[in-house]
Amino acid sequence: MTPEQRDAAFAMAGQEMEYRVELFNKLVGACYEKCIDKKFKDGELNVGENSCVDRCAAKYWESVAIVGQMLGAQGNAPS
Amino acid sequence: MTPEQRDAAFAMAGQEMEYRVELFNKLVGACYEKCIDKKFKDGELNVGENSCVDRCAAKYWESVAIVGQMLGAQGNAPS
Amino acid sequence: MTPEQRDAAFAMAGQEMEYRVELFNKLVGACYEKCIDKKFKDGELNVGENSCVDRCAAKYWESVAIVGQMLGAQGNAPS
Amino acid sequence: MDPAMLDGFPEEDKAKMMGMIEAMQTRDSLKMYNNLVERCFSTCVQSFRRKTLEKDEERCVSKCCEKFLKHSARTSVRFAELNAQSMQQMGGPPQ
Amino acid sequence: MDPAMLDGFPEEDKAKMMGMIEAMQTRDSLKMYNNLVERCFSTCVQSFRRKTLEKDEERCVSKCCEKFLKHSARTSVRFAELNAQSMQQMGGPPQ
Amino acid sequence: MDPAMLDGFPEEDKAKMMGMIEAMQTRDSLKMYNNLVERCFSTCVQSFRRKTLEKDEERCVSKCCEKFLKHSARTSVRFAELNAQSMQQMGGPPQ
Repeated sequence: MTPEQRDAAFAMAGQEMEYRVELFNKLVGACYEKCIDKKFKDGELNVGENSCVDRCAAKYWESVAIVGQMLGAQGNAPS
Repeated sequence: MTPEQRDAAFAMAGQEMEYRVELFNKLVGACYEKCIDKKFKDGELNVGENSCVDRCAAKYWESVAIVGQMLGAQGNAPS
Repeated sequence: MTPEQRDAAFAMAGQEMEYRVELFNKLVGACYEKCIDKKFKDGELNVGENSCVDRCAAKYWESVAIVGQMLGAQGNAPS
Repeated sequence: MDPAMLDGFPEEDKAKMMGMIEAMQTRDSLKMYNNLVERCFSTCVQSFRRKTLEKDEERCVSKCCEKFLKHSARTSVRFAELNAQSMQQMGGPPQ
Repeated sequence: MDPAMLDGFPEEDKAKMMGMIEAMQTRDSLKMYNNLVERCFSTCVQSFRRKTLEKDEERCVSKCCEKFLKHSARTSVRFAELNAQSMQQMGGPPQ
Repeated sequence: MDPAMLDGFPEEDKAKMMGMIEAMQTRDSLKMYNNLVERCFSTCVQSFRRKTLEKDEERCVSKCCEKFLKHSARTSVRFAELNAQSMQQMGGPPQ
């Protein structure tokens, strides 16, 4: 590996990590809005919230795949 | 050009690019909110949406100029 | 100080600054939403808006401390 | 950025600048990907009785994405025109 | 990121990568801190007649924070599972 | 950041740090510019029957901008006071 290739590999790994972290953060934010009761009487998640969060995460993940396919089809897939 | 001046030129060019990309992204987001019907029966933009998008872009651009003048007048123009 | 330690010190100082700037920007945004009348008849802040902004800033600051304690208690304090 | 800006720079600087632009584009397209998912998910997915998308939610996410990309493409043409116009009129974009 | 990705790299590269990951984690936790304050403040604080938090506002900020952290922890377990699943099924995450 | 933090650093480090601060300030002011346009455009512009701003939309964007800048300036004074206060009380800002 030349130094340039190594730098490029580092940059790519960094961007991949940032993408993952961002994906996670957006999933957390979206499912928080969808599932969590904002009255905050209690600091615990109740049963309904817990199962909503699980389903929400799975559905978000499915949406990532759909959008990825659409971007790929249009030739602007991110990778 | 000294190496320091060259680094500074690179940094400035990078920030200028980031500003442009951000401007574009915000324009896209703002006009999407203003113009696009969110029922998504269809994947195409209709005539009304298309002309709304064109006018929205022009009006956003005009707003950029107004805000730029205001910032300049206050002595905190970005450049 | 070794060069590595110096680089680490720079990186930390940079992140600390970014955190401060971000904190300020979010405070400005949150108190703008809470306190400022969006009719924009006038370019001045009126008496009510001014005192709302002052109290809002103080309350935001208090909230930073509460959240910081909670994060600390959970062992994910940022520093 | 106007590539002419790079005229007169040594070759290695041009290469560095091109690398910078490329890295920025990769980052932006990944960011756009994440934003698009967030946007269409939030608009389209409302029920959480099952852990897979309903047929109409799936269709909505897909149409939302298609429509956003078309909107974005059209806007990018307008953006280039407005940019070109203000270069002519004022010797530069509003900044 | 899969640490196995680093196999075969010279030691100094691994150290550099680890430093990069660490810097990213610090930055993200500071960002998360700011986002959490903004989120809970905006939801919980509504009155501005005094310059200190009302008792119920204080309680709300604290419960909001606790609940968000629990939500985030649970989601991170689900996220890891979904990640692992799609690695198996498709040889990689959706990207 | 407290400039005193730089005491004892060699001159070239101080210069580097100052450069870092300057770059950050440029970036932040450009970001603020973009955010301000987005904010005031979204609040003030509602009609899309013509491709130029209506007189009252133009006035609204301008007043919105003026008001935001005044709000931001006032907040920055309060921010500095709160910072100074918590430095005294706790030997540091809440973090």
